[in-house]
Amino acid sequence: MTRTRFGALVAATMIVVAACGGSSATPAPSAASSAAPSSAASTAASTAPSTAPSAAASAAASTPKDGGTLVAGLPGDMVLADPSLVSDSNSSEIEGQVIQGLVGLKPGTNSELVPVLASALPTVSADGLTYTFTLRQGVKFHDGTDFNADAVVYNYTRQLNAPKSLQNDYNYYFGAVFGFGADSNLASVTATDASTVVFKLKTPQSNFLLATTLPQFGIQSPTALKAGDADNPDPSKSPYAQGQGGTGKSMVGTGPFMFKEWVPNDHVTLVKNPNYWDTANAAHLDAITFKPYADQTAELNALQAGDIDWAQTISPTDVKTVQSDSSLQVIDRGQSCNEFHLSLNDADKPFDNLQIRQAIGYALNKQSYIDAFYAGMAKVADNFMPPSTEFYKPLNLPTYDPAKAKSLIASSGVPASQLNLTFYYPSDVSRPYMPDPKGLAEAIANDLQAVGFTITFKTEGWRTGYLSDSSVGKFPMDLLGWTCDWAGPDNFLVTDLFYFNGSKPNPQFNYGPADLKAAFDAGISATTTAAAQQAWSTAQDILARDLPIIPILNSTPPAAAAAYVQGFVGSGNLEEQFNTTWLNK
Amino acid sequence: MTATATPARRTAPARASRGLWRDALARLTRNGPALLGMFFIVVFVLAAVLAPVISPYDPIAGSLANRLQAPGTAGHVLGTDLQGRDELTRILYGARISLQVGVISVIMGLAIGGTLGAIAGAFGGAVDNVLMRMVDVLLAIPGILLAIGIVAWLDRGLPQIMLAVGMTNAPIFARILRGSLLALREADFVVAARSIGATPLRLLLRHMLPNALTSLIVAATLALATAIIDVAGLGFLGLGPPDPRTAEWGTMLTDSTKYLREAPYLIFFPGIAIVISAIGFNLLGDGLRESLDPRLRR
Amino acid sequence: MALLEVRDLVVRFRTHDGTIYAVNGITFNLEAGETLGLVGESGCGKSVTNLAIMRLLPKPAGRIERGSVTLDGVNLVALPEADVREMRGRDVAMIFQDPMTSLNPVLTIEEQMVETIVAHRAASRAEARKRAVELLGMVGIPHPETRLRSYPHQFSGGMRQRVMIAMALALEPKLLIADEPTTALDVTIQAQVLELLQDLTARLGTAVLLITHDLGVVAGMAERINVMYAGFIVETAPTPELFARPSHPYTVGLLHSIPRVDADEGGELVPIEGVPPDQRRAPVGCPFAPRCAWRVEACWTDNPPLVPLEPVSTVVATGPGATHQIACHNPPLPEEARTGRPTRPGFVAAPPPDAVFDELAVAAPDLEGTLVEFPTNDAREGRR
Amino acid sequence: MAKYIVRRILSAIPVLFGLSIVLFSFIHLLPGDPAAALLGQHATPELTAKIRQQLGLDQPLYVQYLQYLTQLLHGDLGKSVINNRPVITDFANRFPGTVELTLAALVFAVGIGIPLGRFAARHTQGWQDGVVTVISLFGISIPIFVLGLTLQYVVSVQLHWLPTSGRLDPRTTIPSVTNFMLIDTLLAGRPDAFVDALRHLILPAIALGSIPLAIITRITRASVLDVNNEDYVRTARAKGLTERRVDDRHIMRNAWLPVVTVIGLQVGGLLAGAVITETVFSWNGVGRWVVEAIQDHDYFVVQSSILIFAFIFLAVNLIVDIGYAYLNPRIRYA
Repeated sequence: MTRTRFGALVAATMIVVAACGGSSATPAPSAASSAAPSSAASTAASTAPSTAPSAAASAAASTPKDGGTLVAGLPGDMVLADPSLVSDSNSSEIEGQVIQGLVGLKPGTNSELVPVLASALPTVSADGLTYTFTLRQGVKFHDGTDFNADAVVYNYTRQLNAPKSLQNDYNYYFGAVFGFGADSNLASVTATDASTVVFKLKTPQSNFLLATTLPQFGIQSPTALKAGDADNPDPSKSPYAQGQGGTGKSMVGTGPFMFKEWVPNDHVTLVKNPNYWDTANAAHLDAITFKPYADQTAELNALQAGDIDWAQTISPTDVKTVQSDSSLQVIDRGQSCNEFHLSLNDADKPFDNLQIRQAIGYALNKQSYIDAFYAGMAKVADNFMPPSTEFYKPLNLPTYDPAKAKSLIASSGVPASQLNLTFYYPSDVSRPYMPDPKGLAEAIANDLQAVGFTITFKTEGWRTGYLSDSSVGKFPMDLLGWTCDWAGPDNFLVTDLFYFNGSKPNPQFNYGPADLKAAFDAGISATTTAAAQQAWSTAQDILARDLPIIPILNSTPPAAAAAYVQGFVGSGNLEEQFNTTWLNK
Repeated sequence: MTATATPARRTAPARASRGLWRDALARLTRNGPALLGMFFIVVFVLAAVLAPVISPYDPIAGSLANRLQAPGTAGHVLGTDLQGRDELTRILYGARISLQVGVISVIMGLAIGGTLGAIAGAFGGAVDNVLMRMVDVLLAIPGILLAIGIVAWLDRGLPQIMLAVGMTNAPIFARILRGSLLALREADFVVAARSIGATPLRLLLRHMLPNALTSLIVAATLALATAIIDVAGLGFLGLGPPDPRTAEWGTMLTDSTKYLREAPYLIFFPGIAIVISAIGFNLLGDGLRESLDPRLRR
Repeated sequence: MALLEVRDLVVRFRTHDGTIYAVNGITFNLEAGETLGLVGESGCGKSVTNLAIMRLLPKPAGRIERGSVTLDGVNLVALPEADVREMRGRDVAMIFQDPMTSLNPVLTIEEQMVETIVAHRAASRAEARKRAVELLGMVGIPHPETRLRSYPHQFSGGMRQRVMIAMALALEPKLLIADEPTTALDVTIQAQVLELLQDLTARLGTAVLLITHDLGVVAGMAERINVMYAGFIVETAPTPELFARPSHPYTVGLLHSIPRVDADEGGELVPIEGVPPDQRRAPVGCPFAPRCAWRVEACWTDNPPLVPLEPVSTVVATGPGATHQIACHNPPLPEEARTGRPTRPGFVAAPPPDAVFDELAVAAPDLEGTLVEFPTNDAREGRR
Repeated sequence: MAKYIVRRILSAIPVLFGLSIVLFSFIHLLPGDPAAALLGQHATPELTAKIRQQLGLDQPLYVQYLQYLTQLLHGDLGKSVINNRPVITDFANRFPGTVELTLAALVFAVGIGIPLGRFAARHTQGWQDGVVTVISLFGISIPIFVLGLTLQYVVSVQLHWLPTSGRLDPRTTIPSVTNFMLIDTLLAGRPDAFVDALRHLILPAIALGSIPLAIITRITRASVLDVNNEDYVRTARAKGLTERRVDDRHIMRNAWLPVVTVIGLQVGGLLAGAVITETVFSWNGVGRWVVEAIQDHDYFVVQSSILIFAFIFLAVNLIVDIGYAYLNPRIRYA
């Protein structure tokens, strides 16, 4: 969910391919052991979960008050007002308040499934190909029309048959998870009655349920979609996608908040849904306004000046400032659900040499980056995925040892002419896992120079060149990371890093031995937790053996808010719900 | 009668040999603000030239362990930056970049604008008309936008920045030179030279250009101030030199805004450096104009 | 009591380059209705004298250091600014050298004339306007009603000077100071304008202080002439007397430096060599000494006072019978005045004492490059 | 006068024409395949095809140019490569923000610069002139972003006197009618919101107006001193007019002229400065949008917005020249 469409485009094909490789009869959601299908009709966010680390935990102490407007700062603007057409985290965060799916993640967690518009988690057939959902009754869309099985069918069919011009650039996540039209792994979606929907897959797909928790698979009002010409092949011509007309005309879902207005580049305003179906978890706030702040300093300035009440991510180095300001609070998201690494293209010299890669691993003083740029709010990575991920194990990757790095370079036999490395960094961005890419790049370069490399810097704009060029392997060495969509090993090791396109490895790294592919296939198609454990463990060992890229750290990006903001539940994937949030003032 | 005139005659040669430049210099040395400006510039140039001599530190390599030492810490008068490098050293080397970028960009602007202006001013008529419309086209595009466009188009890098800043100044130089030359075409001494059969090229090179030069020198000095500010502006918009280690004041300042609260001095020092050097060139430019323009005697 | 009495007037300018000794103690009187010419080269202090009388010296550099200017018994030097302003235009009016620049280009003739009248008389705008039309007609401007609405640039130079005259005489002042009123005009127009000026001032009984470098102009108009040099009056006499018997070497030089139609055998052109003294130095000796062919030793050290040319019992200050006075240690003989050169056998102009020598170096500004268009305060104009 | 205006308008046409050629060349004359060159390393087959089609690259060059020109004349400025919206739509949405900011900066610069310049001219020998000179020197020498960031940090973050960024408190919603916040708030009958919009405007206007303020101050001072030396001012004084009248009517009426010209030229500087100011203050205007477009290599947005900026610059200077002519009878009645 962190990458924009360019980078993710290529990853798209992989998931399907990988899923197709699975042969097991009863796929289990690989990343969610606790998410076994259950008939217990628990509601989303019934209480603040004990597992959710929450600086706003004092919320529980006092009774929530209703009313008020929360002004929330995000790193960027919404792109389009239809979640099915967007892949960026800002649109998802905003639209996730308004539009709900059949299932969702338990607030504060990264992988615990709960039913939302389904009255319970679905029943899955023994062959893992048929999912049957029973829907909640009496739920209405924000335009007053009924939520029912037909609406679900309409929404999935709409994306399945998306116009060609939208398929790759817009309906990214649908393509990534299922594929389009005849090529789709989704064979059919049918309503057997008003409150029952049956999904049929062509091959088992273990990430089906976790993927559908994303807002991209949310259910929107068919009436409004049709009225707003939402399926226009050119979204710039669709009033629905452009957010025109206000409540009931655009971004029409079933959530605790309703869309009100979007002034591009300036703000998006949502208002409380007074008729929310889950009365126990209705919104406390009257309204939320999301404001884009490209620059974290500007965002913190706005927070300190009282222009905004909540900031999604602040620079970790500002945590002290916020803590020392009694009118503000830092919101610690607890578990990390991201990774930050130094990408190497193993097809390029000298990175084809294992000893050079290891030397780089030993050259980097990762803890010093954490101290300098993360205010300690990160852990040195000892894996290619964060510790909270299912099946994680420590891999004893190289740690800071410049002497060893030098001796590895010496013994590698790589000629000195190849020790000049071209190093790309993104010039205009800060990400939750890399708050200051430029500063980090300089520090890393400094460490590499210290052991005998020389560095030539190059840079690209994040949105335009960096992600796309990096993803197709144009950069020999660069900085990149990933915030999880869900906390499964497949989301990091495969989707993020080392997916295969057929038998070809991700061109970004050009690394993919056959044993790794076999391990991935086994993991995705595993039918038992033990089998999954075994497969993913093997995959991690292979990666540790080859050290194709250099993992650096896993961070816990802090949010900040005015002291009176209460009840907010943070989570490592940064896709948080605001219905529990209230203002104590 | 001849005898009575002798005293005046005897002093006359001395007077003639002083000439415009010596007069100007004499006036300049009496101009307090201009002297202050020159002082700033001398400090600036010395910093640029002597940076490696003055500072024992490496401007590029640092050590995170050493980072964010407050100003006044032993050995670090201005403290250390985010990478643990000595800030004073970075400021000194930054003068180097600013001087280099400023001077080369102004030379580029002079080369481009000067050529256009010289041709237009020397020939007049249709040539002038066409060239000046071209200059109008360039002038109609807001300066920094032109610079951003050029850098975005030609990719980031110091040479591109120099060209971009040079291009924003070129139309100004072209206009000034053209204006001077057109006026000079009708000036008595040029008409006189023409009437005794001086060739057009000789007229241009020998009689007109040296006289037009004064105004160009003033414009170029002022343009140095603008160049330093514009380069910093490009740095602020993220279009500075691609190597983040480059000690460019605008980029140093902008990168430090993330650490405004932790280390405000990392914004303050480059900011002061930019402002002081810009003030230096502005003061000198104003002073030069006043001393080179004999009409300006207030 | 004379209408205007200037007594020992000293004006200096304080500039960055030092003090400029512009007017160095001049004394003269002007009777009501009389026309007095003030003649000299540019920079001799005649215009400064005029500005001092009007109290319009550029502030704060120019200051009246000493002396008095009495108009109708009132000492203008000590007058409060508000009273001086009342006096200007009403009692004393001015016409300047360049009619092209003396009228405000962005205001109509009507606005400029009316404001003058309204400033001093409790007249309505309509009355003032009527008076303006009348005045324009008086100075010979055709269709005054319509021309009143014109802007200065729509008039020719001669017409503008007529407008200036009309404006100056609008309030029938007692004194009109005309500072080089015809210098900027074509020769044919000069005569017309002078005639008009003479005609109108005679009709209104206005006294005129005519400032010019052109002896030809004063010859026809002024009853009496003061010759000024370097801030001093060096010779004063009724016009016929001055032309008949020029007695100061400078006056002689002036007369010989202009071609004359009625030139007799001795009237060949003799230029005055050298340049006027640098007025940044306090005057020592006769200011004309360095250029003077008749100078004697004393001229270098001792500035001669203005005294009657021939001994008289009473000095007459004004009128056609005014006493001829000069300031000179060694006046040219009448014969020498005719030829323009000392003809006394064996006479050699006294050489300067060494001490004075160096002080004569005059730095004239080198004007090469003057035409160059300089970048404005902000060459950066709209950039950035 | 009418003739003059027509002549001035006609003289702007070749410049616009030349500009269209420059901007056309900007995209079409890149070596090799323009579409690929345009996208540089970022070329994907889909994007390349999209651009090739938009450019009509299969046509001969002059046909392409004529097509481009025809589109321009029909007000079709192309579409953003990034979000597919017509450039004119986004421009129209953001333009009022920039105009509001630019006008506010201009009001600040003129409103303070002219009195300051007159004040300095009146006290050329005193310390007052020195102070004004130093102020204007700093105004010219401080980069906008340095001043903007400083004001923002001190006034908003530390002192909480004014908001840090944006055009209106996000908690306030006002229907967008004209997109001019000051007007929309009044139309909505919300004086409180009007005051809020005004408060948001102050710091950006000061930051943006600082350079023109300095320049206008200097020009006004110089111009007043120049005019003060003119013969007609001496004439006016010799006529016995009050100093106030001499000042207002005779000096200022003339001193205005160069100031007006400079104000016109400042508009170019203000538009350029808006690019940076809007970035500092997260101001939703054209400037920030153009910077983003340039960074995104969204060439149609860049091409068209530069054309529009230049058009505005020329139009404003045309208006200024006409104003100048109006103020200056020598041109009005020429």
